[in-house]
Amino acid sequence: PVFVLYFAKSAELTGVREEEIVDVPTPISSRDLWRLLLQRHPRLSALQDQVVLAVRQHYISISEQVVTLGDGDEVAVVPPLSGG
Amino acid sequence: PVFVLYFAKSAELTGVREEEIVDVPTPISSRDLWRLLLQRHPRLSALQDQVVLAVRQHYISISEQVVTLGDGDEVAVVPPLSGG
Amino acid sequence: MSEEQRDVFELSHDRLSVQDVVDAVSSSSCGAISVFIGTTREDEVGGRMVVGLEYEAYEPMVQSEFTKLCADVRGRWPSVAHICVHHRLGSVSVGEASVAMAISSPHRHDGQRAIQHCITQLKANIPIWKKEVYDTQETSWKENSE
Amino acid sequence: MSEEQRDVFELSHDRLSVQDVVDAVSSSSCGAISVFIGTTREDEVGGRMVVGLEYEAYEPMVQSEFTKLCADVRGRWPSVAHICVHHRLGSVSVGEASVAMAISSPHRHDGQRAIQHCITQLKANIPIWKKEVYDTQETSWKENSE
Repeated sequence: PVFVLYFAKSAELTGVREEEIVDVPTPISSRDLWRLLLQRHPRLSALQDQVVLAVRQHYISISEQVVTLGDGDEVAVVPPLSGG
Repeated sequence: PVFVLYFAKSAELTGVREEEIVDVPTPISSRDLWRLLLQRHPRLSALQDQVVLAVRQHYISISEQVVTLGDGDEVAVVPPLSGG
Repeated sequence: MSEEQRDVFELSHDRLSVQDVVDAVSSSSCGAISVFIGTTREDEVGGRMVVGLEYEAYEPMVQSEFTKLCADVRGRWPSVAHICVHHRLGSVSVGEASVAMAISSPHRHDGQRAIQHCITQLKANIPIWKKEVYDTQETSWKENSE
Repeated sequence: MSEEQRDVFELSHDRLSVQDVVDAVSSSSCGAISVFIGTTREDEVGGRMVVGLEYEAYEPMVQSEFTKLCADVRGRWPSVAHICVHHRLGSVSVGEASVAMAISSPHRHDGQRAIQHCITQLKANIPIWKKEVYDTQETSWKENSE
Protein backbone atom coordinates (compact mmCIF):
# COMPACT_ATOMS: atom_id res chain seq x y z
CA PRO A 1 0.00 0.00 0.00
CA VAL A 2 0.90 3.68 -0.34
CA PHE A 3 0.39 6.06 2.58
CA VAL A 4 -1.15 9.38 1.62
CA LEU A 5 -0.81 12.36 3.97
CA TYR A 6 -3.07 15.41 3.77
CA PHE A 7 -2.02 18.75 5.19
CA ALA A 8 -3.65 22.11 5.89
CA LYS A 9 -6.58 22.84 3.55
CA SER A 10 -6.31 19.41 1.90
CA ALA A 11 -6.92 17.74 5.27
CA GLU A 12 -9.97 19.97 5.81
CA LEU A 13 -11.32 19.12 2.35
CA THR A 14 -10.84 15.35 2.67
CA GLY A 15 -11.65 15.09 6.36
CA VAL A 16 -8.65 12.77 6.83
CA ARG A 17 -5.00 13.39 7.65
CA GLU A 18 -3.68 10.03 6.49
CA GLU A 19 -4.98 7.09 4.53
CA GLU A 20 -3.66 3.87 3.07
CA ILE A 21 -4.35 3.17 -0.61
CA VAL A 22 -3.72 -0.38 -1.80
CA ASP A 23 -4.39 -0.28 -5.53
CA VAL A 24 -2.14 2.53 -6.84
CA PRO A 25 -0.68 1.60 -10.26
CA THR A 26 3.07 2.09 -10.59
CA PRO A 27 4.88 3.67 -12.35
CA ILE A 28 2.36 6.52 -12.57
CA SER A 29 2.53 10.16 -13.67
CA SER A 30 2.02 12.68 -10.90
CA ARG A 31 -1.00 13.97 -12.81
CA ASP A 32 -2.64 10.52 -12.77
CA LEU A 33 -1.79 10.14 -9.09
CA TRP A 34 -3.52 13.46 -8.38
CA ARG A 35 -6.56 12.35 -10.47
CA LEU A 36 -6.74 9.19 -8.41
CA LEU A 37 -6.81 11.25 -5.19
CA LEU A 38 -9.45 13.56 -6.72
CA GLN A 39 -11.65 10.53 -7.46
CA ARG A 40 -11.52 9.53 -3.81
CA HIS A 41 -12.01 13.11 -2.56
CA PRO A 42 -13.76 15.29 -5.17
CA ARG A 43 -13.60 18.35 -2.86
CA LEU A 44 -9.80 18.39 -3.40
CA SER A 45 -10.58 20.04 -6.75
CA ALA A 46 -10.70 23.31 -4.77
CA LEU A 47 -6.88 23.02 -4.69
CA GLN A 48 -6.49 22.31 -8.42
CA ASP A 49 -3.59 24.34 -9.93
CA GLN A 50 -2.27 25.28 -6.49
CA VAL A 51 -1.21 21.95 -5.11
CA VAL A 52 1.96 19.92 -5.46
CA LEU A 53 2.71 16.44 -4.19
CA ALA A 54 5.63 15.17 -2.17
CA VAL A 55 6.73 11.62 -2.91
CA ARG A 56 9.10 10.15 -0.36
CA GLN A 57 9.63 13.73 0.90
CA HIS A 58 10.53 15.22 -2.49
CA TYR A 59 8.29 17.82 -4.09
CA ILE A 60 6.86 16.93 -7.48
CA SER A 61 4.54 19.19 -9.47
CA ILE A 62 1.34 17.87 -11.05
CA SER A 63 2.71 16.95 -14.48
CA GLU A 64 3.60 14.13 -16.83
CA GLN A 65 6.56 13.28 -14.61
CA VAL A 66 6.45 9.59 -13.76
CA VAL A 67 7.05 8.28 -10.25
CA THR A 68 7.63 4.72 -9.16
CA LEU A 69 5.95 3.86 -5.89
CA GLY A 70 7.20 1.12 -3.64
CA ASP A 71 5.30 -0.64 -0.91
CA GLY A 72 4.93 1.62 2.14
CA ASP A 73 5.95 4.77 0.28
CA GLU A 74 4.69 8.11 1.58
CA VAL A 75 2.88 10.56 -0.68
CA ALA A 76 1.84 13.97 0.69
CA VAL A 77 -0.64 16.48 -0.66
CA VAL A 78 1.03 19.88 -0.33
CA PRO A 79 -1.20 22.98 -0.53
CA PRO A 80 0.56 26.38 -0.87
CA LEU A 81 3.14 26.74 1.89
CA SER A 82 2.75 29.42 4.55
CA GLY A 83 5.46 28.84 7.12
CA GLY A 84 7.36 31.63 8.83
CA PRO B 1 36.82 78.70 29.77
CA VAL B 2 36.48 75.84 27.29
CA PHE B 3 36.24 72.24 28.50
CA VAL B 4 38.34 69.78 26.52
CA LEU B 5 37.55 66.06 26.72
CA TYR B 6 40.04 63.38 25.70
CA PHE B 7 38.90 59.89 24.73
CA ALA B 8 40.53 56.54 24.06
CA LYS B 9 44.13 56.86 22.78
CA SER B 10 44.09 60.65 23.21
CA ALA B 11 43.38 60.23 26.92
CA GLU B 12 46.27 57.78 27.19
CA LEU B 13 48.60 60.19 25.38
CA THR B 14 47.67 63.26 27.44
CA GLY B 15 47.19 61.47 30.74
CA VAL B 16 44.00 63.46 31.33
CA ARG B 17 40.35 62.87 30.45
CA GLU B 18 39.19 66.45 30.85
CA GLU B 19 40.75 69.86 31.26
CA GLU B 20 39.68 73.46 31.35
CA ILE B 21 41.46 75.90 29.05
CA VAL B 22 40.93 79.58 29.76
CA ASP B 23 42.79 81.39 27.01
CA VAL B 24 41.37 79.92 23.78
CA PRO B 25 41.04 82.60 21.09
CA THR B 26 37.67 82.72 19.36
CA PRO B 27 36.70 82.49 16.54
CA ILE B 28 39.41 79.92 15.70
CA SER B 29 39.97 77.45 12.89
CA SER B 30 39.79 73.81 13.94
CA ARG B 31 43.40 73.44 12.74
CA ASP B 32 44.56 76.18 15.11
CA LEU B 33 42.53 74.66 17.91
CA TRP B 34 44.25 71.31 17.31
CA ARG B 35 47.70 73.06 17.26
CA LEU B 36 46.86 74.64 20.59
CA LEU B 37 46.07 71.21 22.07
CA LEU B 38 49.29 69.81 20.53
CA GLN B 39 51.29 72.55 22.26
CA ARG B 40 49.86 71.51 25.61
CA HIS B 41 50.27 67.78 24.87
CA PRO B 42 52.99 67.13 22.26
CA ARG B 43 52.37 63.35 22.45
CA LEU B 44 49.00 63.96 20.74
CA SER B 45 50.99 64.24 17.49
CA ALA B 46 50.78 60.42 17.39
CA LEU B 47 47.14 60.98 16.33
CA GLN B 48 47.93 63.56 13.64
CA ASP B 49 45.91 62.90 10.43
CA GLN B 50 43.62 60.41 12.21
CA VAL B 51 41.86 62.65 14.70
CA VAL B 52 38.78 64.85 14.42
CA LEU B 53 37.33 67.20 17.00
CA ALA B 54 33.79 67.49 18.29
CA VAL B 55 32.64 70.99 19.21
CA ARG B 56 29.42 71.14 21.20
CA GLN B 57 28.86 67.48 20.14
CA HIS B 58 29.30 68.07 16.41
CA TYR B 59 32.18 66.49 14.52
CA ILE B 60 34.55 68.88 12.80
CA SER B 61 37.60 67.79 10.84
CA ILE B 62 40.99 69.46 11.34
CA SER B 63 40.75 72.14 8.66
CA GLU B 64 40.42 75.82 7.97
CA GLN B 65 36.81 75.66 9.20
CA VAL B 66 36.27 78.33 11.82
CA VAL B 67 34.42 77.70 15.07
CA THR B 68 33.16 80.18 17.59
CA LEU B 69 33.59 79.05 21.16
CA GLY B 70 31.40 80.31 23.97
CA ASP B 71 32.12 80.20 27.66
CA GLY B 72 31.69 76.64 28.99
CA ASP B 73 31.65 75.06 25.54
CA GLU B 74 32.73 71.42 25.23
CA VAL B 75 35.42 70.37 22.77
CA ALA B 76 36.29 66.67 22.42
CA VAL B 77 39.30 65.01 20.85
CA VAL B 78 37.96 62.10 18.80
CA PRO B 79 40.43 59.38 17.73
CA PRO B 80 39.21 56.85 15.12
CA LEU B 81 35.93 55.32 16.26
CA SER B 82 35.68 51.63 17.07
CA GLY B 83 32.22 51.02 18.50
CA GLY B 84 30.12 47.96 17.76
CA MET C 1 37.74 26.56 12.69
CA SER C 2 37.98 23.22 14.45
CA GLU C 3 34.42 23.46 15.76
CA GLU C 4 31.71 21.48 13.99
CA GLN C 5 28.94 23.32 12.22
CA ARG C 6 25.52 23.01 13.82
CA ASP C 7 22.26 23.08 11.84
CA VAL C 8 19.21 22.92 14.10
CA PHE C 9 15.50 23.15 13.23
CA GLU C 10 13.12 22.67 16.13
CA LEU C 11 9.32 22.65 15.99
CA SER C 12 7.68 23.59 19.25
CA HIS C 13 4.23 24.06 20.73
CA ASP C 14 5.68 26.37 23.38
CA ARG C 15 6.60 30.03 23.23
CA LEU C 16 9.89 30.67 21.47
CA SER C 17 12.91 32.06 23.29
CA VAL C 18 15.20 34.39 21.32
CA GLN C 19 17.94 33.71 23.83
CA ASP C 20 17.75 29.97 23.07
CA VAL C 21 18.32 30.39 19.31
CA VAL C 22 21.12 32.89 19.95
CA ASP C 23 22.81 30.59 22.45
CA ALA C 24 22.49 27.69 19.99
CA VAL C 25 24.68 29.48 17.41
CA SER C 26 27.17 31.22 19.68
CA SER C 27 30.78 30.52 18.91
CA SER C 28 34.02 32.10 20.09
CA SER C 29 35.24 32.16 16.47
CA CYS C 30 32.30 34.39 15.42
CA GLY C 31 31.95 38.15 15.84
CA ALA C 32 28.42 38.41 14.52
CA ILE C 33 25.04 36.83 15.18
CA SER C 34 22.18 37.79 12.87
CA VAL C 35 18.68 37.07 14.08
CA PHE C 36 15.23 37.24 12.55
CA ILE C 37 11.98 36.92 14.46
CA GLY C 38 8.61 36.64 12.75
CA THR C 39 5.63 37.62 14.89
CA THR C 40 1.87 37.51 14.45
CA ARG C 41 0.64 40.95 13.52
CA GLU C 42 -2.59 42.48 14.66
CA ASP C 43 -4.60 42.57 11.45
CA GLU C 44 -8.07 43.07 10.11
CA VAL C 45 -9.29 41.02 7.15
CA GLY C 46 -12.66 41.92 5.67
CA GLY C 47 -13.96 43.42 8.88
CA ARG C 48 -12.80 40.48 11.01
CA MET C 49 -9.92 40.78 13.49
CA VAL C 50 -7.13 38.20 13.39
CA VAL C 51 -6.83 36.83 16.94
CA GLY C 52 -4.18 34.23 16.21
CA LEU C 53 -2.64 31.69 13.87
CA GLU C 54 -2.68 27.91 13.79
CA TYR C 55 0.41 26.14 12.42
CA GLU C 56 0.96 22.61 11.20
CA ALA C 57 3.94 20.90 9.57
CA TYR C 58 5.00 17.82 7.68
CA GLU C 59 7.60 17.19 10.33
CA PRO C 60 10.04 14.67 8.81
CA MET C 61 10.08 16.62 5.54
CA VAL C 62 10.73 19.86 7.46
CA GLN C 63 14.00 18.28 8.55
CA SER C 64 14.96 17.02 5.07
CA GLU C 65 14.14 20.38 3.44
CA PHE C 66 16.04 22.21 6.18
CA THR C 67 19.10 20.06 5.46
CA LYS C 68 18.90 21.18 1.80
CA LEU C 69 18.37 24.80 2.84
CA CYS C 70 21.48 24.73 5.05
CA ALA C 71 23.57 23.19 2.25
CA ASP C 72 22.39 26.01 -0.03
CA VAL C 73 23.22 28.71 2.57
CA ARG C 74 26.67 27.22 3.24
CA GLY C 75 27.35 26.99 -0.49
CA ARG C 76 26.64 30.70 -0.89
CA TRP C 77 28.30 31.91 2.34
CA PRO C 78 30.95 29.37 3.34
CA SER C 79 31.96 31.39 6.40
CA VAL C 80 28.59 30.76 8.12
CA ALA C 81 29.24 28.88 11.37
CA HIS C 82 25.93 27.75 12.92
CA ILE C 83 22.27 27.95 11.87
CA CYS C 84 19.37 27.54 14.29
CA VAL C 85 15.64 27.88 13.57
CA HIS C 86 12.82 27.43 16.08
CA HIS C 87 9.31 27.39 14.61
CA ARG C 88 6.00 27.26 16.44
CA LEU C 89 3.26 24.66 15.87
CA GLY C 90 -0.36 24.88 16.98
CA SER C 91 -1.91 28.14 18.21
CA VAL C 92 0.10 31.35 18.17
CA SER C 93 -1.58 34.47 19.56
CA VAL C 94 -1.21 37.95 18.10
CA GLY C 95 2.10 39.46 19.22
CA GLU C 96 3.85 36.12 19.75
CA ALA C 97 6.77 34.87 17.67
CA SER C 98 6.04 32.12 15.15
CA VAL C 99 9.64 31.76 14.00
CA ALA C 100 13.03 32.71 15.45
CA MET C 101 16.25 32.07 13.58
CA ALA C 102 19.89 32.89 14.23
CA ILE C 103 23.04 32.54 12.16
CA SER C 104 26.58 33.11 13.43
CA SER C 105 29.47 34.16 11.24
CA PRO C 106 32.98 35.56 11.77
CA HIS C 107 31.95 38.88 10.12
CA ARG C 108 28.54 40.45 9.90
CA HIS C 109 27.91 40.82 6.15
CA ASP C 110 27.76 37.11 5.38
CA GLY C 111 25.46 36.41 8.31
CA GLN C 112 23.12 39.26 7.39
CA ARG C 113 22.79 38.08 3.80
CA ALA C 114 22.45 34.47 4.92
CA ILE C 115 19.61 35.21 7.35
CA GLN C 116 17.61 37.01 4.65
CA HIS C 117 18.08 34.12 2.28
CA CYS C 118 17.22 31.63 5.02
CA ILE C 119 13.84 33.17 5.88
CA THR C 120 12.97 33.59 2.18
CA GLN C 121 13.82 29.95 1.48
CA LEU C 122 12.03 28.76 4.60
CA LYS C 123 8.84 30.44 3.44
CA ALA C 124 9.26 29.01 -0.08
CA ASN C 125 10.29 25.43 0.69
CA ILE C 126 9.77 24.21 4.23
CA PRO C 127 6.44 22.31 4.49
CA ILE C 128 4.67 24.35 7.16
CA TRP C 129 1.20 25.86 6.91
CA LYS C 130 -0.76 28.41 8.89
CA LYS C 131 -4.34 29.50 8.99
CA GLU C 132 -5.59 32.77 10.39
CA VAL C 133 -8.17 32.54 13.15
CA TYR C 134 -10.63 35.46 13.34
CA ASP C 135 -12.67 36.88 16.18
CA THR C 136 -15.73 35.45 14.39
CA GLN C 137 -14.28 31.91 14.91
CA GLU C 138 -13.82 31.65 11.13
CA THR C 139 -10.45 30.56 9.75
CA SER C 140 -8.56 30.94 6.49
CA TRP C 141 -5.46 29.12 5.21
CA LYS C 142 -2.71 31.50 4.16
CA GLU C 143 -0.30 31.38 1.26
CA ASN C 144 3.22 32.88 1.23
CA SER C 145 3.19 35.33 -1.61
CA GLU C 146 6.88 35.45 -2.52
CA MET D 1 -0.16 53.13 13.50
CA SER D 2 -1.28 55.09 16.54
CA GLU D 3 1.64 53.86 18.63
CA GLU D 4 4.59 56.22 19.14
CA GLN D 5 7.94 55.32 17.69
CA ARG D 6 10.60 54.41 20.24
CA ASP D 7 14.34 55.07 19.73
CA VAL D 8 16.43 53.73 22.57
CA PHE D 9 20.23 53.63 23.00
CA GLU D 10 21.48 52.30 26.31
CA LEU D 11 25.08 52.03 27.46
CA SER D 12 25.64 49.38 30.08
CA HIS D 13 28.46 47.87 32.12
CA ASP D 14 26.43 44.67 32.54
CA ARG D 15 25.98 41.74 30.21
CA LEU D 16 23.52 42.43 27.40
CA SER D 17 20.22 40.57 27.12
CA VAL D 18 18.94 39.85 23.60
CA GLN D 19 15.48 39.38 25.04
CA ASP D 20 15.55 42.92 26.44
CA VAL D 21 16.28 44.58 23.08
CA VAL D 22 13.69 42.40 21.35
CA ASP D 23 11.05 43.21 23.98
CA ALA D 24 11.87 46.92 23.66
CA VAL D 25 10.85 46.96 19.97
CA SER D 26 7.92 44.55 20.04
CA SER D 27 4.71 45.90 18.61
CA SER D 28 1.44 44.25 17.64
CA SER D 29 1.49 46.18 14.35
CA CYS D 30 4.80 44.56 13.34
CA GLY D 31 5.35 41.13 11.82
CA ALA D 32 9.14 41.25 11.81
CA ILE D 33 11.95 41.93 14.26
CA SER D 34 15.48 42.05 12.88
CA VAL D 35 18.30 41.68 15.35
CA PHE D 36 22.07 42.01 15.20
CA ILE D 37 24.47 40.98 17.94
CA GLY D 38 28.16 41.79 17.83
CA THR D 39 30.36 39.57 19.98
CA THR D 40 34.02 39.52 20.93
CA ARG D 41 35.82 36.97 18.82
CA GLU D 42 38.63 34.79 19.98
CA ASP D 43 41.57 36.19 18.08
CA GLU D 44 45.32 36.13 17.90
CA VAL D 45 47.23 39.30 17.05
CA GLY D 46 50.97 38.98 16.51
CA GLY D 47 51.29 35.89 18.70
CA ARG D 48 49.22 37.41 21.52
CA MET D 49 45.73 36.14 22.38
CA VAL D 50 42.90 38.64 22.71
CA VAL D 51 41.32 37.98 26.11
CA GLY D 52 38.83 40.82 26.03
CA LEU D 53 37.90 44.33 25.01
CA GLU D 54 37.60 47.60 26.91
CA TYR D 55 34.98 50.08 25.74
CA GLU D 56 34.52 53.76 26.45
CA ALA D 57 32.07 56.34 25.08
CA TYR D 58 31.40 60.06 24.86
CA GLU D 59 28.03 59.44 26.43
CA PRO D 60 25.98 62.60 25.73
CA MET D 61 27.22 62.67 22.13
CA VAL D 62 26.30 58.98 21.73
CA GLN D 63 22.72 60.06 22.34
CA SER D 64 22.82 63.02 19.95
CA GLU D 65 24.46 60.96 17.17
CA PHE D 66 21.95 58.15 17.75
CA THR D 67 19.10 60.63 17.30
CA LYS D 68 20.60 61.58 13.91
CA LEU D 69 21.11 57.91 13.02
CA CYS D 70 17.45 57.13 13.76
CA ALA D 71 16.26 60.08 11.67
CA ASP D 72 18.38 58.78 8.79
CA VAL D 73 17.03 55.21 9.16
CA ARG D 74 13.42 56.44 9.34
CA GLY D 75 13.96 58.66 6.30
CA ARG D 76 15.12 55.67 4.27
CA TRP D 77 12.63 53.11 5.62
CA PRO D 78 9.56 54.98 6.90
CA SER D 79 7.81 51.78 7.92
CA VAL D 80 10.34 51.10 10.70
CA ALA D 81 8.50 51.06 14.02
CA HIS D 82 10.98 50.89 16.93
CA ILE D 83 14.78 50.91 17.19
CA CYS D 84 16.68 49.72 20.26
CA VAL D 85 20.44 49.46 20.74
CA HIS D 86 22.23 48.26 23.88
CA HIS D 87 26.01 48.73 23.90
CA ARG D 88 28.51 47.57 26.51
CA LEU D 89 31.00 49.80 28.29
CA GLY D 90 34.08 48.69 30.25
CA SER D 91 35.43 45.15 30.03
CA VAL D 92 33.87 42.64 27.67
CA SER D 93 35.30 39.11 27.68
CA VAL D 94 35.78 36.96 24.60
CA GLY D 95 32.45 35.40 23.58
CA GLU D 96 30.30 38.12 25.17
CA ALA D 97 28.10 40.54 23.23
CA SER D 98 29.37 44.12 22.92
CA VAL D 99 26.32 45.37 21.03
CA ALA D 100 22.74 44.12 20.57
CA MET D 101 20.28 45.96 18.37
CA ALA D 102 16.73 45.27 17.27
CA ILE D 103 14.40 46.93 14.77
CA SER D 104 10.71 46.15 14.32
CA SER D 105 8.81 46.67 11.08
CA PRO D 106 5.49 45.54 9.63
CA HIS D 107 7.30 43.49 6.94
CA ARG D 108 10.73 41.95 7.06
CA HIS D 109 12.59 43.51 4.13
CA ASP D 110 12.63 47.06 5.51
CA GLY D 111 13.76 45.90 8.93
CA GLN D 112 16.54 43.74 7.49
CA ARG D 113 17.90 46.58 5.38
CA ALA D 114 17.52 49.02 8.26
CA ILE D 115 19.47 46.85 10.71
CA GLN D 116 22.40 46.55 8.31
CA HIS D 117 22.45 50.28 7.80
CA CYS D 118 22.13 50.88 11.54
CA ILE D 119 25.17 48.81 12.51
CA THR D 120 27.25 50.30 9.67
CA GLN D 121 26.33 53.84 10.74
CA LEU D 122 26.87 53.05 14.42
CA LYS D 123 30.42 51.93 13.65
CA ALA D 124 31.03 55.01 11.50
CA ASN D 125 29.47 57.74 13.63
CA ILE D 126 28.68 56.87 17.24
CA PRO D 127 31.52 58.03 19.53
CA ILE D 128 32.51 54.75 21.14
CA TRP D 129 36.00 53.26 21.28
CA LYS D 130 37.45 49.89 22.15
CA LYS D 131 40.87 48.56 22.87
CA GLU D 132 41.91 44.96 22.68
CA VAL D 133 43.41 43.47 25.82
CA TYR D 134 45.94 40.67 25.25
CA ASP D 135 47.08 37.77 27.40
CA THR D 136 50.40 39.63 27.75
CA GLN D 137 48.52 42.50 29.53
CA GLU D 138 49.31 44.74 26.53
CA THR D 139 46.49 46.70 24.92
CA SER D 140 45.79 48.27 21.54
CA TRP D 141 43.14 50.77 20.47
CA LYS D 142 41.11 49.56 17.49
CA GLU D 143 39.80 51.41 14.47
CA ASN D 144 36.66 50.48 12.51
CA SER D 145 37.86 49.88 9.00
CA GLU D 146 34.71 50.59 7.02
